[in-house]
Amino acid sequence: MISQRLREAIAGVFSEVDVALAYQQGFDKLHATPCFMTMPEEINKLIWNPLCVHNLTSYLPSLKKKKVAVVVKGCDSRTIVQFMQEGLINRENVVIIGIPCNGVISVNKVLHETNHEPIEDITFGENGEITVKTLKGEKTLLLSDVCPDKCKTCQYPTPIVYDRLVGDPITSDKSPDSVYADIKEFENKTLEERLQYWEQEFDRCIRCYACRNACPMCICQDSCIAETRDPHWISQRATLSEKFMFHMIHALHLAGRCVECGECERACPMGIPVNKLKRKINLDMKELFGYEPGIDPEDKPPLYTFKVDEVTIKEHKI
Amino acid sequence: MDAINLSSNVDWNFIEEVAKESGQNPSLCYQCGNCTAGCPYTQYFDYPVSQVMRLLQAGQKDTILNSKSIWLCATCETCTTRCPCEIDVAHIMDTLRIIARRENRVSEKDIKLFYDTFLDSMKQFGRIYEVGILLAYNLKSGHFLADSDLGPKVMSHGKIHFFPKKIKGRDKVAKIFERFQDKAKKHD
Amino acid sequence: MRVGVFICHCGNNIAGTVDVAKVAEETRKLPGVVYATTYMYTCSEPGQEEIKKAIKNENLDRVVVSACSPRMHELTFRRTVEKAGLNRYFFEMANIREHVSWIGENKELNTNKAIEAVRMAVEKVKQNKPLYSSSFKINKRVLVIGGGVAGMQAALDCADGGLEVLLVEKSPSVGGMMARLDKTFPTIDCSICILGPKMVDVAQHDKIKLYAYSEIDEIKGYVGNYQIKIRKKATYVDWTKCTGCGTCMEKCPSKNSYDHFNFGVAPTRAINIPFPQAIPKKAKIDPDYCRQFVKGKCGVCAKVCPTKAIDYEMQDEVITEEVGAIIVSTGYSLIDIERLPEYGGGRYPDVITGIQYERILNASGPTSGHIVRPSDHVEPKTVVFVACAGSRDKSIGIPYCSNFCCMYIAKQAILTKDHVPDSQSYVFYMDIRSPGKGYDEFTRRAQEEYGVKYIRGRVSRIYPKGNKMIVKGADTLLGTQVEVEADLVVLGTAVISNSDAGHMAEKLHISYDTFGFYVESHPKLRPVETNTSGVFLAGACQGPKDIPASVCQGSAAASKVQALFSKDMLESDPAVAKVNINACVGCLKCVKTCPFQAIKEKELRDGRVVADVIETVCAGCGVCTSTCPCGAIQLQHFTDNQLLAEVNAICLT
Amino acid sequence: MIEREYAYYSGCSLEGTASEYDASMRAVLKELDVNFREPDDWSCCGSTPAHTVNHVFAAALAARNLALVEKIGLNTIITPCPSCMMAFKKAQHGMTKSESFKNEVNELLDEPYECGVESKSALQVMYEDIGLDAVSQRVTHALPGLKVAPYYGCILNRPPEVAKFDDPENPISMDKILLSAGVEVSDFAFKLECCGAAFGVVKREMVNQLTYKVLSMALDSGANCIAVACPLCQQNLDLRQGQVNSTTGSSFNIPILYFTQIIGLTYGLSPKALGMDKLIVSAEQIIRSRVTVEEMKKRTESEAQVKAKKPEKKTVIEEAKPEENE
Amino acid sequence: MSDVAARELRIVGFLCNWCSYGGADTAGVSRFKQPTDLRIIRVPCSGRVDPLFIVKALLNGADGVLVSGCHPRDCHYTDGNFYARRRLEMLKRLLPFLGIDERRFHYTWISASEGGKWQQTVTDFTKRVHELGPLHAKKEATP
Repeated sequence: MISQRLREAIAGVFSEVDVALAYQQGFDKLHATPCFMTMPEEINKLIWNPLCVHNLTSYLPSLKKKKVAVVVKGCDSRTIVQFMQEGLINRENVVIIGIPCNGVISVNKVLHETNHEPIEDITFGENGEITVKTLKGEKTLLLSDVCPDKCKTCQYPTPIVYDRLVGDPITSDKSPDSVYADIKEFENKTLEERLQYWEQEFDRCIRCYACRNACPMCICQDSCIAETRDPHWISQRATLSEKFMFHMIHALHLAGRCVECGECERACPMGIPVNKLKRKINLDMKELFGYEPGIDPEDKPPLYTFKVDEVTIKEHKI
Repeated sequence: MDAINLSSNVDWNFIEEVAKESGQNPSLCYQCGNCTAGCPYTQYFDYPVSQVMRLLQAGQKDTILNSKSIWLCATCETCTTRCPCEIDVAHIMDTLRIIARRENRVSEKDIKLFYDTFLDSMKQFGRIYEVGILLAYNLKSGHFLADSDLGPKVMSHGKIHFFPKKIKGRDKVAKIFERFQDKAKKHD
Repeated sequence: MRVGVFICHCGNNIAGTVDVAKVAEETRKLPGVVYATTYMYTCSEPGQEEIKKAIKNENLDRVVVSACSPRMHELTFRRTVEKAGLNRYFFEMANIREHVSWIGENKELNTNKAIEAVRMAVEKVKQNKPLYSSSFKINKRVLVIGGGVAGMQAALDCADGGLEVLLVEKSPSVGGMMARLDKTFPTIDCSICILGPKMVDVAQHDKIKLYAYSEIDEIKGYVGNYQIKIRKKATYVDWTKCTGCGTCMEKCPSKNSYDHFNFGVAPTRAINIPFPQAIPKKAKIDPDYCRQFVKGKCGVCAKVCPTKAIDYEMQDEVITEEVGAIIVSTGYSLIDIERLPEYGGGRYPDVITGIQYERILNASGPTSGHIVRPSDHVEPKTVVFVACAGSRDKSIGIPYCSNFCCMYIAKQAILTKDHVPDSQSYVFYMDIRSPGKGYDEFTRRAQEEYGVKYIRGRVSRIYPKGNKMIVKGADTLLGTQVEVEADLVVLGTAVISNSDAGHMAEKLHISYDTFGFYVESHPKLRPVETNTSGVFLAGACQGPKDIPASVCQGSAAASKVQALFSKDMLESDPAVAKVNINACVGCLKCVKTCPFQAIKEKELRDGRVVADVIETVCAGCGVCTSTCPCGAIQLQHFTDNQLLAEVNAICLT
Repeated sequence: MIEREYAYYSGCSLEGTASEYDASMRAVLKELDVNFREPDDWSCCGSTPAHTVNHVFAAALAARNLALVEKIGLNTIITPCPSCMMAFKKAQHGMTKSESFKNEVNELLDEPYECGVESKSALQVMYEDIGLDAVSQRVTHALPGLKVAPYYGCILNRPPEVAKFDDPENPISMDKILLSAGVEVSDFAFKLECCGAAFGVVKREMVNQLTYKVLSMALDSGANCIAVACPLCQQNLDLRQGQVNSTTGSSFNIPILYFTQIIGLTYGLSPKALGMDKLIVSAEQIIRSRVTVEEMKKRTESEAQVKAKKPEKKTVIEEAKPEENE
Repeated sequence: MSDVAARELRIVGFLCNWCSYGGADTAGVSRFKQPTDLRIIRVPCSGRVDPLFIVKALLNGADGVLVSGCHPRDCHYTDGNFYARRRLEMLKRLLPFLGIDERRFHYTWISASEGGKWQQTVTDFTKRVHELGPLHAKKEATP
């Protein structure tokens, strides 16, 4: 069983590190939660199943000076690569325990399937079937029906970087074209429809900053210009234009850096498609500069570099 | 030449008209004389082409439209090719001919007559019948013997055919003439 | 906050199309503005006094002048407010002349635009912070790029003033175009006789270090502290050993090398000293023609050289030097005759360029000063000069006048008559441009005393007929076509910038115009400065100009350098980037993007890593500020808040 | 060799006084394996006379023919006559440059022209598409003693922004084509000088004088024949050569050949097929001088042998003489 | 004033000090007439232009934004406009995704000597923004 092998793997590196990051059971059956382990006996708390949705690498920059072991899924590993590109972690201080992943669940989608009944128990079968027990009875769901959207087009089920791999590597069976299919489809809408869409979405924003706080690449944290007065980019007024502006700040600060882990959307209490703008920019970065964030540690984020002759950028005429 | 009163005797509209119809800006000309220098017809012109340009800048409509020069230009494009100011001079000459024709002030009647005969032939047959044009021109112009010395040479070498080639779509060609004339009338 | 606003009439320049009184009236309504007035000429001395008085009387702490472009008078007014006791950065300008009154036709719209421009400036100035310069040491050496007459003049003036000078010349000898000329107009002085002594002075001056046959590879740094990489190109002759005896040149079997100095009038040897008066007088091998290089065997020069100076293995050498200022005097080129196909495009040997004719006239030239035509070496009796061969010709992209052709053509026509008394010269011209001292008299003399026939009109074509060249032109004054049967035709070819002028400008960070000529700071008032502080211009690299103008500019550039170096320390521009260490999260993206490597990482005592700006290296571009996600690094005087204040002043109204 | 198919527009002159241009053109194109089709029921291009009436009208007369080419699915038209070609190129230029001009032109037409046809002179097709190598490969015969002045005429490549072919001041395409057929050419300064043909009938004396200049310049250049690519030039220089002689008191007797006739001769085509008999100034001598390439080779070899017998001047590899060193 | 405001749209221009601001000055000195809608903000370098300024302007009332810097390779600060080019291109592609017509934003390179090009750019861009009309007509009234 993977959980057991994972415990063994962490136990094996425990002496080298100050802290190990993994998952433990959360406040109820439906939730896992990150655990920070500093003592060997804590290893038994550790679990591994499709409830382990969090991107644990988010904690790495704040632990830059510590030796850390961290459990990563394929998608999470891209964050580490991006950190390496941007010099935000010391790779030698991190022991990466990789787990090939067939997909996690979206808690919201499960609750939706069970009509928001309190979950008594949840078990995971071998072939992606999920049995959910509520007071009203049992229901079997398919992982592919209740996974987050990012899992449906996942190209990197096996971590890109790791020191130990627990489980056998998996190769993606999803078409690369599917990754941005939703973005391209959105572009079929008229300008008016698009503007209306974003205005509706952003109008619901309550500016709780959960998306920002969950984002592993949002490195500014307390210095975020959405809240400072010097510089004073936006006011605290709850107008649409200020909310819109906040999301633009978030999107543009992640331009060419977003690893599409989806933590922002998972964290958003209002269900705003926060990741969509960043993914649109990623698509452009790929077309313009052949760049994909979090893939090659030697790459440079495209907006922090340039070429003297940009073949793909044509001069615009009026 | 008489003194030109630049306060009263300048036709600004004419400058505009030529500029608009030719798409060329006469003010670009700085009178270097390159057009005149290269023009094969300068010696036959009453005003060399650079002076035609100057007259145009000075709004001297009558002098220009009455000149022989505009009709003696063969559109050989030398002036246009060499103009340092990138003016399509030949096109301006072309435009001046069109205006002169439109205003019925053709100084070189024979040239116009030849052109008209050519166009008549075209309208009639769809193609050009060289012998017919020559004969018709000679008749209308009164120069009965123009190029008659060439006749025997041409005949003996079998260079001509004695009947015009008529095309099937000659009505379509004629229609182009008619539509154009209708349109021109409407504009008047 | 107490902002005072001064709205300038600029005579009628602004007041003619902007209702300045209304601008003042609306400005008074802006929050923070306590004083607004209009003035006829704000930049005049009484105008500046008005500002000082108002600062005192109204107790102003911020000043806005709404007038011309800040590129024109920002510095003037900064000094004014400073004299009145304010920090010079508590000042802003609203450009309502170049950007409003001169370009808009509707007075109402102009006035509205001017009001908004003032509002933007007021909003910005309210965000301004006092800034203070720090000072840094200057390296008092000067680099002169290009050893023509302008560059030599600049180098000598600097050196005579006690400065150390590096003179870098691309070709093997200094002297430039002037060294090729026979005589100079309008005095008919022998060109090399007046230039030669200067060339010798350059060589012998103990303050001047000459790098001949060298080019600039790289320029780094800023005013006062430049690092220069100079590439000494391989000459294949060890110049420390070469005595300039010329034996190698005599014996060299490769006799058909292109002679760059003589513009190909006659061939030269593959190893050569470019001309008898060359400085330095050293030989150099042209590897494109040298048999040792082309065929791999010969070695004649190595055998005959008495000092064993020949070194076929020689490589380019790159030397690093440090200077505090740079004078650019890279000169000009002439258009290739191939671009004039109607004049034969180079197919006819007896259609030559003015500079080639200069070499033919020259006593030390390939024909020893005997005028003969290239095709058959016969003395020409009829010589035709064609002015504006390529100049003032939009169709080949040269709409400008080349400045000195009219004059040298008159000179060459006079010299032709001197050399060949029974000759007749013709000059085809469009306008005679001779505005210098004694210049017009000179062109008159050519006609009156030397009988040169001036024909007002362009030449349309030149073609050969028998052993004559037929020049077909117009005499527009007569209104006819004219033809001359010439023995020799001399084209006054257009002056153009050097083909590598753009690359050089990019290395220097100075601007150049569409034609590749370098752009001065102000066309009237700052003719030798560039927009890059510490870089000055001299000579025809800035635009076609004749010898006296080039010499003037050389001296002017030298005096600018002297003025710059008259202080031991320079004040730095305080409008540089500054890090708020409390906000900086140490992501160091700014370090990655800074074009000047002016940002380093710094560890604070609590162990946090933050960015740190090296003030003297920072050039103030602000790339870091637009890179920083948390707004922690701010370009002073152009901070986010200052620019946002302007954006908001436009949009949120 | 070249796969593409062209349209071919002979034009009115080539049906009449310039039938030998048409015949030789077709023969040479056939030799070069060029596929071409003629648009059905073409009409006159409008030429210079139409341009004195109105630009839209002139363009419409030309565009009618271009539309016919479009209709038969071709996109390049070979136009032997420069006057027709210029009418087409000007219509094309005006209609692609300005949408409103295009609409005005199409209003006069029954079937609109969509600007999809490029007109090329025969020279342009041979020089750019077929290539000089292909031109020279077919050569079987030489024309010893012939020196040709290549005469392009005024509008074959001017104005440059409309013609978009060859140099507007010193064209070389015909020179190169003739040279690759093994024909000697002279450096002819009046390659482009207008011969005045447009006024042939109306201004006889003027035209005779212009023609005189062209003919005498050709002789000056050492040529004994003029090659042309324009039916009007040919007619003017050939047919009117007698008039020139009587007007100016000269005695020219220069054969004026279409360049296709000369190429045809080097390809071994029969003089009849090339319409040599239609020339007014006889080209009999040129025809008679024709020999096969092999024969020519023999001749040159034997000449070389004769030369070789003469003692050759000794070439000494001398050391460089000292140059004057002032 | 309201009459004036009705005739004009709000166009914000970010011009680098060394080239484009100078080019606009050159146009002024040459008296090259231009529409009056544009308001110019002087920045040291196009590399200083954070795309967020453009977004801010467009969200807060601007109908068009124009950014102009030195020609590539000719930047007073060597590389500033190279960074600008990438960032501005990114924004140009993002705007339509947000439902904002990308034609409302133009970036270009104009040197200090190109007064004519500046005039042409301002004239054409202003014309285009007018063709597109006001951006904020249908939106909430800005506070």
